[in-house]
Amino acid sequence: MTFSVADFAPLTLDLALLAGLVLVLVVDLDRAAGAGRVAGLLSAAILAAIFVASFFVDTSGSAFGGAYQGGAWALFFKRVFLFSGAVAALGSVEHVEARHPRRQGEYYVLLLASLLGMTLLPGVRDLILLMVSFELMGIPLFVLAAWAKTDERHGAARYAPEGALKLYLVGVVSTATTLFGLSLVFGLSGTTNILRLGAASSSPLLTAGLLLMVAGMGFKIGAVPFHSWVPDTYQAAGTPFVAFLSVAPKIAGFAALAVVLAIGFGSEPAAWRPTLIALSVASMLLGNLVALAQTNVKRLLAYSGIGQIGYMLMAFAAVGPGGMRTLLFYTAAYATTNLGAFLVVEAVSADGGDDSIASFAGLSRRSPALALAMLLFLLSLAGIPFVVGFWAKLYVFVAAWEAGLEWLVVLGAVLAVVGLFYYMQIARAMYMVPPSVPARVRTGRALRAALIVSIAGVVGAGLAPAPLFDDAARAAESLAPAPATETVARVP
Amino acid sequence: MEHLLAIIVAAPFVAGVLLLLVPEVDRLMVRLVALCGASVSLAGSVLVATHYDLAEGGLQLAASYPLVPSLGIALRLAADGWSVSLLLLTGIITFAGVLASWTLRERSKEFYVFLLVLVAGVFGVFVSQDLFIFFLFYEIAVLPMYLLIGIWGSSHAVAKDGPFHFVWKLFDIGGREYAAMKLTLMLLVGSALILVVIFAMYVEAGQHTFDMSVLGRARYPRSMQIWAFPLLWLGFGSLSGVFPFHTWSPDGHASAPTAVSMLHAGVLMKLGAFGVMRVGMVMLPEGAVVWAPMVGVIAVVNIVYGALSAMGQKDLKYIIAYSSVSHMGVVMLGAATLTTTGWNGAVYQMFAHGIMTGLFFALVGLVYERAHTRSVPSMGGFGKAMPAVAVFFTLAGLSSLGLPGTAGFVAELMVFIGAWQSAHSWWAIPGILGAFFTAVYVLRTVRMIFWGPGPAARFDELADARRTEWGALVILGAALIVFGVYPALILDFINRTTPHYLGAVKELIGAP
Amino acid sequence: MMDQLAFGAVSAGLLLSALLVVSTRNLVHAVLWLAVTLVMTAVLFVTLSAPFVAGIQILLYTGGVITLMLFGVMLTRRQDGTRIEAEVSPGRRGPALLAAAALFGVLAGALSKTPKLGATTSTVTPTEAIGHSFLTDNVLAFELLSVLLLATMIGSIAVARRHDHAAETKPVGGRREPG
Amino acid sequence: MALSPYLLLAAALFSIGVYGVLSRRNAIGVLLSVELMANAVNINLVAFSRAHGTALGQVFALFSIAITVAEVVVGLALVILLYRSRRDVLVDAASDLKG
Amino acid sequence: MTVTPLTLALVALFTPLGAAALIGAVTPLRRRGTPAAWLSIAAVMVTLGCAARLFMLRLAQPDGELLRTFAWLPSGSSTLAELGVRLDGVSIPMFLVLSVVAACVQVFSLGYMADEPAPARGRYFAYHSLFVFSMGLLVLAPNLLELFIGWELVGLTSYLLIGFYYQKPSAAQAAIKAFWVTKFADMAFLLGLILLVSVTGSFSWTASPPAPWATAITLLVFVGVMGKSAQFPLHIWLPNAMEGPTPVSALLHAATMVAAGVYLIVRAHPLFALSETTLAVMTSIGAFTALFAAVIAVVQTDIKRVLAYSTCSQLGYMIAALGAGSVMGGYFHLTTHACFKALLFLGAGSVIHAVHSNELAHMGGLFRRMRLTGVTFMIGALALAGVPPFAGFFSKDLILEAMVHGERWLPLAALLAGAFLTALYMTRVVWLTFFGEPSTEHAEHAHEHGALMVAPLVVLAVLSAGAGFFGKTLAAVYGLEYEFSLTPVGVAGSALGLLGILAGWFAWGRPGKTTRAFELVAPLGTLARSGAVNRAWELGYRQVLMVAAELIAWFDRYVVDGVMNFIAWATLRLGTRLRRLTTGNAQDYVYAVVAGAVVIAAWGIFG
Repeated sequence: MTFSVADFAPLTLDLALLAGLVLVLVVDLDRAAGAGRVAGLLSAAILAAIFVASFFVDTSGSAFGGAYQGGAWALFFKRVFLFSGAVAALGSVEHVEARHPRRQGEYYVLLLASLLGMTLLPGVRDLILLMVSFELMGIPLFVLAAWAKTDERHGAARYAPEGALKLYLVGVVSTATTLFGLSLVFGLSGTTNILRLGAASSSPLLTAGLLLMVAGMGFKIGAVPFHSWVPDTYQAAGTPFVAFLSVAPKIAGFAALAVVLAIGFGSEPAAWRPTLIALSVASMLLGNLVALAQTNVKRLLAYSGIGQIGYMLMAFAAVGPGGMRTLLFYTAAYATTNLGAFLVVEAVSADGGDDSIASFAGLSRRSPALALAMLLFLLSLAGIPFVVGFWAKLYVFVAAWEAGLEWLVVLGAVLAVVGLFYYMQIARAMYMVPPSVPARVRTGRALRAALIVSIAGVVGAGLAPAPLFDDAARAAESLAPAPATETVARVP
Repeated sequence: MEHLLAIIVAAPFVAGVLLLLVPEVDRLMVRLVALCGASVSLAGSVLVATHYDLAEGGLQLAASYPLVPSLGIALRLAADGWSVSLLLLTGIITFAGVLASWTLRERSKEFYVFLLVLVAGVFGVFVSQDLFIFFLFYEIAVLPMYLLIGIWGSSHAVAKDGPFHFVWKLFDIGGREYAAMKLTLMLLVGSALILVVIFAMYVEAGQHTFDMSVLGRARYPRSMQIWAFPLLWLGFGSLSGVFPFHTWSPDGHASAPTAVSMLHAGVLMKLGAFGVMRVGMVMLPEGAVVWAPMVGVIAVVNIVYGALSAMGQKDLKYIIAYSSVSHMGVVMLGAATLTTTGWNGAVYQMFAHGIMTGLFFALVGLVYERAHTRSVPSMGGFGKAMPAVAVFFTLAGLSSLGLPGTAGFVAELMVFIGAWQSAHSWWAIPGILGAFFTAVYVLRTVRMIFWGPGPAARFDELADARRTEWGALVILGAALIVFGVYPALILDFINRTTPHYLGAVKELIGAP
Repeated sequence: MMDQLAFGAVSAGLLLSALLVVSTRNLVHAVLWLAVTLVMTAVLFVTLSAPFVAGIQILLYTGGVITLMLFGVMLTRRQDGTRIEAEVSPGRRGPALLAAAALFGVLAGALSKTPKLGATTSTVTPTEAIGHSFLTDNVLAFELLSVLLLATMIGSIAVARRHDHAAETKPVGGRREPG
Repeated sequence: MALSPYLLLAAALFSIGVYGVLSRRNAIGVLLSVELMANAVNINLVAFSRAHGTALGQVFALFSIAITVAEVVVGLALVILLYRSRRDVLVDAASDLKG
Repeated sequence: MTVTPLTLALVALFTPLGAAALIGAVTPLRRRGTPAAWLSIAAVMVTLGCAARLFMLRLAQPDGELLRTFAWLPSGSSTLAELGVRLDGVSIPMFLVLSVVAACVQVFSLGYMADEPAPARGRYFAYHSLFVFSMGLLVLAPNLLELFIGWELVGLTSYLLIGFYYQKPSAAQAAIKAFWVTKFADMAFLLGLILLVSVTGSFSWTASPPAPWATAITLLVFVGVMGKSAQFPLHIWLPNAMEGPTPVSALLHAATMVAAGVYLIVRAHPLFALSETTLAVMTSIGAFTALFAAVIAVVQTDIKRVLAYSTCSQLGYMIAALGAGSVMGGYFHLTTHACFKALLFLGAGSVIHAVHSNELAHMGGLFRRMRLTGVTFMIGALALAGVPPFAGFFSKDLILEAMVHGERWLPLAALLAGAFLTALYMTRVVWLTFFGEPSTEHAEHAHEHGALMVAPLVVLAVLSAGAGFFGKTLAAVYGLEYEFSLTPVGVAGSALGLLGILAGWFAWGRPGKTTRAFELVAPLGTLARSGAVNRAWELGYRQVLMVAAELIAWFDRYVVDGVMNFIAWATLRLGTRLRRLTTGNAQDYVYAVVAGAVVIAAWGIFG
């Protein structure tokens, strides 16, 4: 089998990203040419450009003998990743410049490398390619998690190796588990083509392989019980990176899960659906409950994120186009919201805060705009009307209800209220507690720009969710024919 | 006229946005803008009342603005007779509320912004004909409460006692933030239940629209109605103070600033009852028929229990808050009767209690502001220093105990007649007993605050109502009497709508 | 028959050495036992007619990984330096055993419940086929792998290098003096 | 020869690796155990390759080996970093972050 | 220009309301006091004029009725309740009585309240005007609902007027006590109304509900009457109500408001007549109250309290009469009683105004100093005692006859005993007030207070003396049969009255015998002072209602709300506990991953 230039067409955006990576690398190597924040701004610009280009470039079609499949589905994820990457890169500029002036270029190169892995993932239709892009996404993250190794503020340097190591250890064990499952699935179906996996006759061993894969990917999305690294790593790592870590890889994890489960084994959801439901319940419960007891905003957001993953899993478990488009919408909503929330944390901690809820005290009087931004992000996370998170939760509930998961909807709805409690702890600090330092929070220009973009996403999609939803619906439909809802076994 | 309802809903919101542009220091301008927003809505509400064609009945002034076509969500606004009366109530209370909080000092701009947003939500609920938008507005009406109480509220100490005394270690019971949080969480748990049922209805109807008229026509299976109705009742009921989910109300009202208490007890609690009736009973009639006995019994518990609780309070705001719990029981009792008279009474009671409790809280705010205490036993003889306050307080009290000539009487009379005509005649007896208990605690309160020798020397700041406060008091007081003497002013609207909504229920229970 | 015998011997060695990897007290010994395991695996690959993979296994793993590991052990030895131990926390053994046994039980159970898996064939895959596969079907993955390795390299160096510690304690604004 | 014994072997090796990961205190010891797990994957892949009679499994295994090596490299870097910051590499000692 | 009766009625009704509203709303008017008083009096004069004109018209044409109503509360396509005006033989005389007494009292008040601060006077007259309107509404009501509305409104004015001296704690207490007790009774009334409308579909007293319902409805309504007309055991508020200004006692708590219960029964007699049980209950309670209250009146030391118990007692007579089926008896006595009891109260007011005390012990020897008051008061006393030919004799005679006629022997005995006691306590009051020696400085210097206070006394005295002769006229207006005839029981009644006067004179009339007289009634005094009924109610209020309220308040705060707090607490605690799962040890994290994978896989394979 040979390939031609035409094979690269669906990969235009990814190749552009690769080129961008090389460009940043080159610029960084030539330090005299003016390193500094250039690498960051350049990365952000590259990502933004590719994001914009994604609206004009036709990336549909299949490539490399079906190993890669472009189209609306992949494009939707790509945009989410590019958006997250751009905002995170922009939000990192001042942080990296101030704290890791000697390691700026590497930071962005690794970020872009990880992003490259992600942007490929949703279009992957080949197990080997899946494995490689999954790892390409993952390995740079291990490294970036340790980036704060020299940052002496609030003990970051002491925590960074620990946080990174935890991410790494849980990560490699999960990867090994995934690969072990992958090897079984591959072996029993005799093909690496994901589209043909479903054709294999089902057997307990195949189920075991499949579920081991799910378990391994559960690490990436941070679902309970594969979540434990999340709060520790978030707390230890640099906040702008955490903003990225908290959204993009998780969404990529969902993309990978979707590729394997919905595309590969879409014909027999009964094999994996109960697992997803169980993970969803566990994640929503544990995430929301433990978040209640947090005093560190990053840890709080970490646990809240675990809870959010539970909702996404609920959408996934709703199966069918209804569930999938909901999942897509939720991921986009979650991305812009969580990025924004962490960037506000960065803004506050960059100016003397220590990530504790207490450091948000009186923010509404110190920097009203920042406080309002945080409030909007929190409301969105809590699922309150007129910000995008509300629609996300709403669609999830509708989809889950239609899929016969009424009880899960009730649980989710009640836990959403629990969630509101801890989000409000931050809102309370911002609006009701007098500030300990009266000074305005100084926020870097790049960070401010990143925040504005996030806010625009949260509010824009909150006021007019239809375009985003239609996009998600198109993406979900373009996925390989998913099983009709009727065939879905109702879970008792 | 086509956009009249939209204007009513939007006016407070627009005023809120405009407020953001007004500098905080220009306090008069802040207030004027807020008052303008309230006035436009009030005027609009009156216009709705005058333009509503009673002969034609049904939904009028309909307007629809598409929002999320993929889910069948549109901003469908229309007014029925119930809406007309409740719009008027909201308009009046809002207007009076802005006037009553004129003297607020701290962060007044933000206060009005949140207040107006809340008001927009309330108006929205009453005219929404799209279930989803209904819920959305409901949330908008509930959420600003957190900040309004948390920031501008007041705290008080609650003695540590009882079997659950250990919770004091974790919660600042009686604190304004505690109150705000409790209120928000309890109401949002309710919202979660409502949301669940709304989805169930949406899915079950299978029309891919949230249009209430479409959803209302759908025939929901009995089994679904039987589980869905109590959820709705609990969900909306938590806002209307249904026992035992009323406990946010005393703390919330006690902590809330004046205008917020007015709006909350005066209008917001009605949203709950309105939801139970408009969504629960009208759209899920079988569920309503099955569960009416429970709704009625709990309502009766509310009436008597609330009144007795009020009697046992020493804090002025708690007294009024518990009286709201008791009076909302009357609304729910009227709803549970499933009779035309009872429903008329229930909606009328929403109106009457709204005005009355609005007046109450306005007065409580005045008294608190001047006396710096809410402890009733420590007061006395205030009537001498603040005669107008005493008069209006008495007037509100008389309405709350159902004295003829005030709106409260009309409402209670209809509810009790409805109760007797319902399948559970005995409900009327505890209902009436509750009215008597109200007389006991209200008059006792009046006596303790305003009568007797005094006031003591330490209450040297007592003063009668001033300028805008007069406005609030007179508007509300006059409304109490006008609508008590000539109830047809709004009862005609209510009565035009009730039989129509009650049709499905009556069909089920075989009533004429 | 010979196949089975060979397999039995190799797998016995494999498991034994693996067990020693996880149980020996001396970390250097553990690394060496891992080397044995990896070599035994390579032998197994040869019996499975995959000599190329076996070669890579020896090269990359035994040659690369083991060396790295030894370096790692050396670099991280305790400062007192007396014993290089692979401490096993006593409290963890039981639960760890339980988890491992349960995992094995599940996998073995799944295996036993799975009907006839068919036998291995005797077809020997030519090395060219592998190379061909790398450059055709999996070229994208192959290319990506290079990016992955590049990222690994950059990342590892960035993490492990020591020299930027002192420099970074006082921010320099990321800009060099011109000229 | 039947495929099952190979799979069983791989499963056993994988489980031993898991045991090691869970019981070793020294981070490098944990890394060694992870290697065992990865190795089990490779055995599976090569065995399946033989069963399928195609090169695909072997290709898969080669990719897997490469990835594992990359992981180990990063892992060692992190371990060294940990050592620099704490003067030990005990996994259970690095537990400042919790809750 | 011919004025229709309807116009007259509406003008009569709404002029006082307008006056009340005007005084209430126009602050300067109220603050000045005197203009407000004159406005109020002008209004009540208008009412009086209209009422008189209506009465004349009625005399001229005693048949038919005028009924004008409008729909008040709609319910579905039908009307739930109507309001309006009904002018007939029952309402017009009562309206006249009301306006006459009200006019007298307001004029009297002008003098009596002259010493009050001006704003307080403004308030006072506003209340009075409001009362005239409310009572007029009650009287002219075309159905029981409107009657109830008026009923409650007069209750309100009663509350306001009793609490007129609101800074005085006892007045404040008395006001709410009056309101609570009557409101308590009104709950039954309201329930009766609800039953009535539910059973018959209207609030009309001409509707005839089936027998058991009729009994239930009338009994419930009668409980309301017991409250308003101070019948045992709901009479406890009336003595306390004397805390109000004395003219108020005259108007509300003697002549008109308390008689509203009697008027209600007269009005709704078609309904009450449906139930023998109710009638029997009425007679029993009325007769018992007549005797019981008379007994207590004998030992009261406060002049107003004597009169208050006397009012209870006389209302008992009326109710007993109505229970025995004599509408005429009840109504006639109501009319005459309104005159002489208002007279007595105003007289008492005049005395109190002079001596600045309510206590009989602080009076004495006033006859010489306040001759006109003394004479008129004695006329009133004689009328009350049922001495011929004063008004009370005729009406009381009719009541006693009704008892005989209805063969209610036990009640008759009670009423006869009451007649004796009535004369006895009135003699006591008269003697202690007007004769003997002045016992205080104030009493020494007592004097009349000018025409404004005397004129109403004279008017009422004339009515008290002469009203009895107009029985036939009144009956004609009522549309009832009445022919005076002297019967044995009537003779016995007046004889007992005279006997009572004699006994009174023996007991208190002779100087120095007072002490022994008290010994004579000592057991009665013990009974009266123990206030057993009052205590029972107090106990119910303090020990039952208040304790229950506090308990429930505690329960709500610490148990119901406690449970809510506990749920929140438990959730937070759960969160804190679950937090420990994140131990910080990476191996535990890995363990979770492995365990999770094993469980998931095992569930998928074997589950």
